[in-house]
Amino acid sequence: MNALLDLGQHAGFIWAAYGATVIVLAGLITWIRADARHQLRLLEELEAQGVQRRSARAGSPKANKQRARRS
Amino acid sequence: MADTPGFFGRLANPTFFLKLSGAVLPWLTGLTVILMLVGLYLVFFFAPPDYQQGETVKIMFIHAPSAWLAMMGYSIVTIASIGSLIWRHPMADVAAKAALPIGACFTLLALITGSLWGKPMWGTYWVWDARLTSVLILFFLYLGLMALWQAIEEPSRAGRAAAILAIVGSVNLPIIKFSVDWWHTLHQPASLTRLDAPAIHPSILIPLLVMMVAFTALFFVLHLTAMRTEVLRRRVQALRLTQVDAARAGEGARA
Amino acid sequence: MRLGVQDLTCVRGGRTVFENLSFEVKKGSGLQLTGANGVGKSSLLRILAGFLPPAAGRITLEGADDETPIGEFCHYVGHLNGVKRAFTVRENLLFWSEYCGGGDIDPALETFNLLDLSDIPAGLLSAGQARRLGLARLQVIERPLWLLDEPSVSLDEASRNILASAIRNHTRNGGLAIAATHLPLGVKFAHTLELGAEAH
Amino acid sequence: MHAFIRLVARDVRLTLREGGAVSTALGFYLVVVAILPLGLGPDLNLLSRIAPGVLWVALLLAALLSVERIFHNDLEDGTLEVIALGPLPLELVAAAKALAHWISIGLPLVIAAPILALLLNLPANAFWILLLTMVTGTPAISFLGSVGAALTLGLRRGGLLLALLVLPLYVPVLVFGISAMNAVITGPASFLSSYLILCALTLATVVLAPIAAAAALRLSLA
Repeated sequence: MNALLDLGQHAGFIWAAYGATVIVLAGLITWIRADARHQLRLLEELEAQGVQRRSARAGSPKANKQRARRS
Repeated sequence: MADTPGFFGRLANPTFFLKLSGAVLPWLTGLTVILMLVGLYLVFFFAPPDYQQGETVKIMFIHAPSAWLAMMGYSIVTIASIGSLIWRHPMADVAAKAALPIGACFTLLALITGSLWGKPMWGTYWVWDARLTSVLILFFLYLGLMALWQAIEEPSRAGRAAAILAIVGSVNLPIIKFSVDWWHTLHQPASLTRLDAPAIHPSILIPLLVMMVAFTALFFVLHLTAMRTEVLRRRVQALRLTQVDAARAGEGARA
Repeated sequence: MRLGVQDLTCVRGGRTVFENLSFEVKKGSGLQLTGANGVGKSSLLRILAGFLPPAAGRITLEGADDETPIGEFCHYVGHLNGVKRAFTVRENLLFWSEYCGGGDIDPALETFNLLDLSDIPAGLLSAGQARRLGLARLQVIERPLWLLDEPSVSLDEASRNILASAIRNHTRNGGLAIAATHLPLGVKFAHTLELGAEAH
Repeated sequence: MHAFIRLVARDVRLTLREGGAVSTALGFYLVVVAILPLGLGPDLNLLSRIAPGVLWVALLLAALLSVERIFHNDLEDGTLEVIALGPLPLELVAAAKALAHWISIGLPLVIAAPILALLLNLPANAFWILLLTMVTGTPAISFLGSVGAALTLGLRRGGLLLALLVLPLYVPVLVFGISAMNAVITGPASFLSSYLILCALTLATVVLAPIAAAAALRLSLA
């Protein structure tokens, strides 16, 4: 563990650089995971309310063919 | 889009992408963690101090990967933008939007570690070194893209507008790099040492390579996760639209 | 000149506005688009004009070579008049005539009775007068296909008759006209297309 | 080609008739150049050393201020839709409007530059080079600005976003414009090399920018 101690007189900057990296990356990782969980929760809530996705519904027989009615 | 059966064709289908990325992510995350630990061990216990800079060379082990990911991130955004504009690949917008915040963070890291590295070497936190200045301008391009994404509500228009800007930015980036180098040599006081990686002795090269791969793996873990979230966000949006339509149809029927 | 539309699908803002729409408009006839608001009347007109790319389907304009986009064969009259407030009435029409290669502007000024206003900056015109100036360019520049989106809005009774007779002349000389409108235009359209008619 | 000239002439006439745009840009240019010495102190040799930089950066900001209106007014009153259906492809329409902006606003700013240079005690031999580099560089500023204007068309506070998008792209023009000027004033590097690169930048921008601007216009017309 002695290598950790004698980082020369600029040890402060080395730790500052690594510290900043850890902080920024940790922030990025938590934000991305939080965003993922949030969207997942929203999706489950919506699907719980029985809102069907169009591609799920598109299979339904009533293909809404649009007929031009001439009057 | 022609349903090219090739890999990219099937990747166009979000559910296939979710299945594929779901399988890859755990392994990739595990690999990233291992690489990070090995890298850090090598950096702190194996790499010798540089004859000139002493221990501060350790900052290079995170500055170089961050700068590399800043550039790689922007190339991913550019490739995805070309995919979105020319081949109208549905997942291209998702890939571009997901890569932006991650690329911007690594650019920010490159700037922070670069200036912290500069202080012991030149006594000032920010020296208008040619490469650091280019990375700074790259950071502005990232901010511009993210701001454009947020400024336009409608996702498909936002995607295409950001794709156009990304391509314009990528055409300009080498020109900006060239002009900043030109500008730097113009105002270069002879004594200033360049921010070069010191002599690549194997004992420094190996930890550097390990850290590079570790950071790149981390980038892709984050990028894949962000893309999955983006797919879910679009599904939530689609579901909400069908909810609105169903409600409107309901009102129509009652009115 | 015959306009053919096959299986047109329009997606806007992630939402399918209409699907598999097919119709045709023969030479010298008009088509009226009806249907509730938001059912896609304006979107259909904007697709025909070439502003909005359709999600699927084909649009053909027989009698026109294929390279030039359909946009150069049609007039699109939207909710905005396309009038520069800083220019006078005459300057506005003069620019359209010179830019799009139209004819003399005086007959158009006369039909849309703007002659006595011709030297007044368009910014001072009333809504109805500005709307008439916007419609005057239909006569200045000869285009076979007219796409009219609520053309009679802010027009008084007299102006509406002017518009109606302009449309009638246009279709009589073999032109095509597609109009989306709630208010009656005073023109008997050969066909009507009800959008959003399929049962929900 | 006739329609192109017609469109450029119309836009120039429109800007001059409304007048406001030109005077605001000139006024802004004057204020920025006048305020800096107040900030940096009246020391004339300092001012003369930074004069090229101040004049160029202030010009960039003044042009940026006025670039937003290239498409905005025409979209608002519906003329853009009619022009889009005209004989010219959208790329040439974008080029015509950017060219009109350069003629009606870029050039007046360039003409004003030497006058403002007096405020900053620009060395006497630098006046002609100031005009030359600015005349060569400002088309690139208008054309790049038109891409930003097309991208931020119809957005609520598009002006600020426009500045963020376009300023990084102005860096090469700024760098080579000023290095050409410094080559004449202080003189180590050769003037011609910087100036020729500046010409190349402007030519490339004039050709490529309308393509991007037209693609962005199609989005806001949809």
